Amino acid sequence: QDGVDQARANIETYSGIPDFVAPGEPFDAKSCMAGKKIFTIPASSSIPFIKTISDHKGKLAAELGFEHMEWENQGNPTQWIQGIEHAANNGYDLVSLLAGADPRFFEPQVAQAQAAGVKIVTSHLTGLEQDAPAGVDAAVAIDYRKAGELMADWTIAQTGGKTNALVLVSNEALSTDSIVSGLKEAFDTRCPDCKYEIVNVPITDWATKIQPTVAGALQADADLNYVIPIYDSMSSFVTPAIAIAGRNDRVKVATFNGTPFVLDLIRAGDVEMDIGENLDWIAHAMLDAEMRLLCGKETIRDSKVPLRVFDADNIGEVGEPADAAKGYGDAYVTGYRKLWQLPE
Amino acid sequence: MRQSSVGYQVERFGLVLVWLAVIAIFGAMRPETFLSWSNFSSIFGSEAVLVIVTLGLIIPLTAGDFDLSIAQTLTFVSMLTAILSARLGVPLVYIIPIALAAGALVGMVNGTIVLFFRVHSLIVTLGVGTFLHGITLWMSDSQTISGVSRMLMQYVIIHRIFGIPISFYYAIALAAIIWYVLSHTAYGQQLLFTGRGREVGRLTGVAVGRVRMIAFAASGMMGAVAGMLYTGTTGSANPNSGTTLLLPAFAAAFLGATCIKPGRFNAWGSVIAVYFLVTGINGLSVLGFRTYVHDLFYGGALVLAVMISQLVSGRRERTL
Amino acid sequence: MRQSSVGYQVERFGLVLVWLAVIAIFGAMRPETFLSWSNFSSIFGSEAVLVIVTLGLIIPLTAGDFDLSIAQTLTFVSMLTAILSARLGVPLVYIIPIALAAGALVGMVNGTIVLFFRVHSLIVTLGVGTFLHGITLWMSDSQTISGVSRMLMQYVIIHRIFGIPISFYYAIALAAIIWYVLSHTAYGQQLLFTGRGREVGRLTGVAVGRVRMIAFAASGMMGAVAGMLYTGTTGSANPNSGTTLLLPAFAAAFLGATCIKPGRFNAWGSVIAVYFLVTGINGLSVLGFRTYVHDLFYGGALVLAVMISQLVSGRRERTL
Amino acid sequence: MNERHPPRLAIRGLSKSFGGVHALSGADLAVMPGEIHGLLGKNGSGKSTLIKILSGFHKPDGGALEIDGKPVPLPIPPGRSERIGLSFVHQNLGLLPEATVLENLIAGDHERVASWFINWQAEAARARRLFAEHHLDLDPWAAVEELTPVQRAQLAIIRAADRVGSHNEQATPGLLVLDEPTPFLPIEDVRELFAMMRRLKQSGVSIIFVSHDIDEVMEITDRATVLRDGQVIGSFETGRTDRSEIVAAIVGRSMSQARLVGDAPSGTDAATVVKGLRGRFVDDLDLRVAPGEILGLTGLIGSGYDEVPYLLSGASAAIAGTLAINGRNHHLRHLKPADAIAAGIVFIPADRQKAGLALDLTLAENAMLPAIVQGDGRLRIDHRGNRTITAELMRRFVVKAQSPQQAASELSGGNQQKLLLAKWLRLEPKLILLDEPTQGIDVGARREIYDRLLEACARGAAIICATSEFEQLEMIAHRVLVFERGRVKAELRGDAVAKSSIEAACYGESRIHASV
Ligand SMILES: Nc1ncnc2c1ncn2[C@@H]1O[C@H](COP(=O)(O)OP(=O)(O)OP(=O)(O)O)[C@@H](O)[C@H]1O
Ligand SMILES: Nc1ncnc2c1ncn2[C@@H]1O[C@H](COP(=O)(O)OP(=O)(O)OP(=O)(O)O)[C@@H](O)[C@H]1O
Ligand SMILES: [Mg+2]
Ligand SMILES: [Mg+2]
Repeated sequence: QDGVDQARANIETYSGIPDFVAPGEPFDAKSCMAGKKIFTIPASSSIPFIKTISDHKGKLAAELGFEHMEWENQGNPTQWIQGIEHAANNGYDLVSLLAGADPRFFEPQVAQAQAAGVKIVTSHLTGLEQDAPAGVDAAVAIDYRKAGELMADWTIAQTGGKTNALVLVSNEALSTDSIVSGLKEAFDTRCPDCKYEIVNVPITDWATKIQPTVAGALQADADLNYVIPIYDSMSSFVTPAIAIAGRNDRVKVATFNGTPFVLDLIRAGDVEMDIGENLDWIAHAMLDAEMRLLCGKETIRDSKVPLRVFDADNIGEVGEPADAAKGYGDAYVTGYRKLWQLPE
Repeated sequence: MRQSSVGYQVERFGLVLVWLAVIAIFGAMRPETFLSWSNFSSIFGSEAVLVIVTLGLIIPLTAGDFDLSIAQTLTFVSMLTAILSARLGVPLVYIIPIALAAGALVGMVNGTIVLFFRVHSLIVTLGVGTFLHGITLWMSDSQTISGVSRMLMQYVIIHRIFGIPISFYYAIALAAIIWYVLSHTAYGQQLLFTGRGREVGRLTGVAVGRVRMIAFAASGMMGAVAGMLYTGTTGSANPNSGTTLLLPAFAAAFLGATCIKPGRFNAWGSVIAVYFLVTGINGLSVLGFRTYVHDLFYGGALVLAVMISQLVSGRRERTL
Repeated sequence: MRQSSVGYQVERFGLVLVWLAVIAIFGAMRPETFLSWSNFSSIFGSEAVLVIVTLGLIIPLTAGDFDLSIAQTLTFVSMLTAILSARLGVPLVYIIPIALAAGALVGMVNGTIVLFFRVHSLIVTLGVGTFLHGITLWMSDSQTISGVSRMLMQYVIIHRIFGIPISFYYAIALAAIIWYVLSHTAYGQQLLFTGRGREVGRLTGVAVGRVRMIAFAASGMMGAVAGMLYTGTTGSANPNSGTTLLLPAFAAAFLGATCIKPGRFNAWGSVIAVYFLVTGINGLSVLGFRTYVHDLFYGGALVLAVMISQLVSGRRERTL
Repeated sequence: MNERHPPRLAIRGLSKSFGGVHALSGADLAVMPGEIHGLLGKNGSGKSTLIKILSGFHKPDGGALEIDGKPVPLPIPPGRSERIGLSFVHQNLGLLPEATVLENLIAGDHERVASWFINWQAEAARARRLFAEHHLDLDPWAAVEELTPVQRAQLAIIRAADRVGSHNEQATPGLLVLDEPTPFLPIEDVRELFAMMRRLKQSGVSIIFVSHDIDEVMEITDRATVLRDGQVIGSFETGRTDRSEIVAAIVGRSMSQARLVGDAPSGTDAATVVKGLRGRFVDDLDLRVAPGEILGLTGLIGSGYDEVPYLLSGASAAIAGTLAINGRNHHLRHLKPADAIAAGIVFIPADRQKAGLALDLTLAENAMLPAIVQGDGRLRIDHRGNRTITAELMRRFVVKAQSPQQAASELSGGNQQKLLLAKWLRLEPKLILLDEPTQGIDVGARREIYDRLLEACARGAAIICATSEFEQLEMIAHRVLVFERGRVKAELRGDAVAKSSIEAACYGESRIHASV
């Protein structure tokens, strides 16, 4: 039962309000950023999670007094390409590829922009252990591995080591590798007897394939007790499959991302646990790393953006309806202000 | 078309036979799980929304018009329902008429542009659908909205009859209505003439414009029903829900036109086509096949089914 | 059709005027960035793929067939190119014929099923496309494949003429070829007669079946060219690249049929339609409008453009 | 005609069946060089099928073909027939309405037009020369849909005539096949066409001429072959054969051609009265027609007589005018087809393939549509009952078909027309409007149609029949209005309703006011 205890302890650690950890030395952000321009290309402006980060970055930039532009797009690589060319043509110093605008989709344009003197950064794309893809200047990473571990740990802790899970992944997202390696490691080390099956569903097929996949798995295995969609937006299609099979009582959902509507689903009882990230915190952390790069400071890989486990017990802290920036305290706001040497 | 000939009956029920064959194959491979009642109830309960979208499509298709906007109508109404219910706390009894009216309105906008400006329905409904998607995104701020009244879910998937979620029975009831309207009412005949012989219909006193307008409005309302059921099924509304249903619904509509009443879009054929495809996908999932196999099955089954149907009917030339 | 009348010329060039108006409006709002040559070169270069897909579609559309599989052909060939180049190190000179042959093969499979079994092209190409998507997913293991030979990118986007990536010129060259074939060759005439009056076509000695088969093969090959350019543009291939291009390409094909040669699918009309729509989207991005505005613009522009075109032409009834 | 030459075209034992229907069974036909050869037969007797086999459209089940003594393998690949010297005007002309005149003119001209480069300017110039040669005023760039029916027919004929002979590898003058080109043509154009045919004949071209108009065939052809039920009944030298002999061969029994109606009914009560009718071509027309009366409208093409049925039935909108029927007054500007039907007015259009019947749908569905539109079975259609009624109608109107559940497309033209008549007469209308009711219909079927119309008259219906067939008017009209420039030029009644006097009225210089 060592493993189960370890898993419980892990979950315990990540259930409280996270502490602020400074990613690096303080620096005078305002003066060093004067006259510099940052350009953010979100993976898709119509994904609220990403759009929110991008908007918050814009607000911070305004406060710090430099120019920030968000390239509104609908998740189409052609639009990303137009964005990066726009940035290169209009004198931006840095392009931030935010949360899924994968530079492997347009390596040549990355190289061209770099040749024109623009720094290219991927933000919230890779896990800590993953290298910067496609020759970008820096990759500001998230502890996806930990998120994977936590999802596994949650199920181990809840079932007392009797997890029998269906894990839904999307291989084309870079972070998947990292999450899955964390998840596998947790199961291997803490619960070798736990059963889990990993099924890949490409992102564009979520709406059509998740539901039949889950329904089929539920039929094929009467003992299934967890579905782990590694990105919580998949839950929309997971919960009806469970409801239609009439297995709400025995099959639970544990997931990751902290998207507000999924947090609301915890309140409704359709989802058991969601590992959240504070979107405002991410905005601070990404901008922090990007400014450091422009200011010639040391390159940040670990953004130190914390994760928090939300379940029925602490879901009240996120507000109703859930707010993507609530439930993480506000130590980080003052923390970053100090780091950037802003007044008060 | 000798209605009594064996060949014609095989043609009519060919898809049903193929469906049974698929069930037999999967059943033989995994009898305990695949052939269980719970599995079938899950198959039947899961695709009610797709059935309704398909049924919605065949109405304008019969009149010779495409309604590509139905998927976006679904999304819009799904979002409207979620916002009214979860954010504004409007009770279900008011939501239903509002939603239906919204669907009918979209259909009437389509119809007006198609009829008054005489533009091909394909481009009009594509444009109106895209515009509507913009409105949906604006309305929802691109967010998925959950927290919908439990009552809606109660009336859609939680309540069950013979173990099958009630939404299935809604779909069947709508299929029955559309079957009846298309084949046993004056409107159905007028729709048919509008699609297959517009000038003939006009000269015989069919108000062709009104018939097409009603078809668009009906398809919009079917989209609205599908939207409400979608929200009821998932308990939430996301701003891209309908998009992925469009092509499968067209596939089912055309596949359905190869059976029961071959050569015409028809309600029961559509229902059978949807469940035939869904059964296959479910079987593959139960057997644990990788998801790319779903695509191979879906595409392959679609093409093979129509090919077989055409072979049975002696490769007859079809207008459709 | 008084070719010299002012009304007819307005109708022919109406979309161009609207396009210029859109440019003028955005230009007035953001002259330095929107009106820059670099912005236009970026628009022209990045949408070459969409132009080629649209051009591919109009060939079977002229013959009266839908090719819904073209998007999946693009994806498949894009993936094939990436795998051959990045994984197997096959040089470009071999990849190009292989890719074209693959595209033509897909087209011929479509054509064979449509023609031999006499099934509606809509359902056949939907089925074949879905099947092909399954193959693409299997081949790529659902991964994005990068690391494509530098040479391919060199010949697609790195090399520039007047600051515009060379892929734009490929698209224009293809448009010129298709324009020429459709309007100045016997095949183009046969295609037209096949699409608009199949019976008439056959009576005038058109080998309707062969004409349609060639149209499918040509559209498959255009899909293949688009696939190679996609890989060359992005330096990678992902298993879903084409999917999002299908509806915009259809929109552009139908919108393009309202100008230059109103009432017929035509190459230059398609090119103009694509660039009109993407110019608008680009302008909205430059101005920082929210994405829902993109949809509103896209849908609204589509519908308005065809409405205006119909008003100009006196709401003529169109077959198309 | 040189008898020692092998025939230009020799067909032996040609067979073709569609499903169970033997459209052609073992047909033989020989056409000599420089001969104009008539092809006659009832509707559905296989004439078009034979022709479509020659053009490569249909694949025959069996049979042999020789051209100038050389065997030609069947089926002929599509597009190849011109190379062996055959050129066609098909029954429906084979034109694409959306395309331009020029595009239609060069369509299928594989031999002359280079595949890889069409020089439109040069082609247009050539087309203008060609049109000028034949005194035609056609704009090469106009869309065919903007042409009048006559111009379309002329275009199709010129297209075929242009190619015959010039394309064939055998370097013989070739064979021109005309499948019912004349129903659309006014007399003067028929004469023009005949002149053209004679010119071609002079140059050695052989011609197959299909027509239901026996007088035309008698006039222009050297020999004629009669088909009945897919079999050759016989070949005749038209110069030495009596008209009635040919008619007997066609229908299988002899046919009278006498006038079928007597004096106009005298009862003037409850008449249909039209006042001040104005349309696109018709200008300020007044007319009245009494119950039981058949009023014929005719004139030269373009004189506007054929617009009247459209205006009176609401099929196209009138600019002004009223119609009084049954004591009710209708404003023709606002009359919709549905209102007209409700008022007891039915309209049988000439274009049965597009406007008369939905060819994909079944006979029962087509026949019962008017009843359904009027609210029969609004919420419950009695399909079984409808089939019974349709079967009964088919018996009454002698529609040859297998079952009421057959698709209308499977019927021959004549049977389609009879079904169409059944569809409308079943409503027992007060006023029947006809536009070319027997276009492309054989002698036998024609007579059946007349009988049905006369029955309706006897029941008290009034009939207005717009037609260009004077002979038809002679047979069935009580009274005839001859139109010129949208106005009535002459009114003929009683014994004046005769082919010759109608012709005289149409072509006459001055207004003829025939005696009362
Ligand atoms: N698609 C079809 N399927 C089955 N039978 C058909 C079909 N089309 C025609 N027939 C049958 O073939 C016969 C001849 O038809 P066709 O249309 O050639 O007649 P036609 O000689 O042109 O007569 P008409 O002068 O009346 O047009 C008819 O008996 C008809 O029922
Ligand atoms: N495509 C077809 N499919 C089935 N039957 C056909 C087809 N075409 C013709 N037929 C049948 O073949 C028979 C001969 O038709 P055909 O058209 O040769 O007659 P026709 O002598 O030309 O008559 P018409 O005087 O009306 O032109 C008809 O009974 C017709 O119904
Ligand atoms: Mg014929
Ligand atoms: Mg015929």
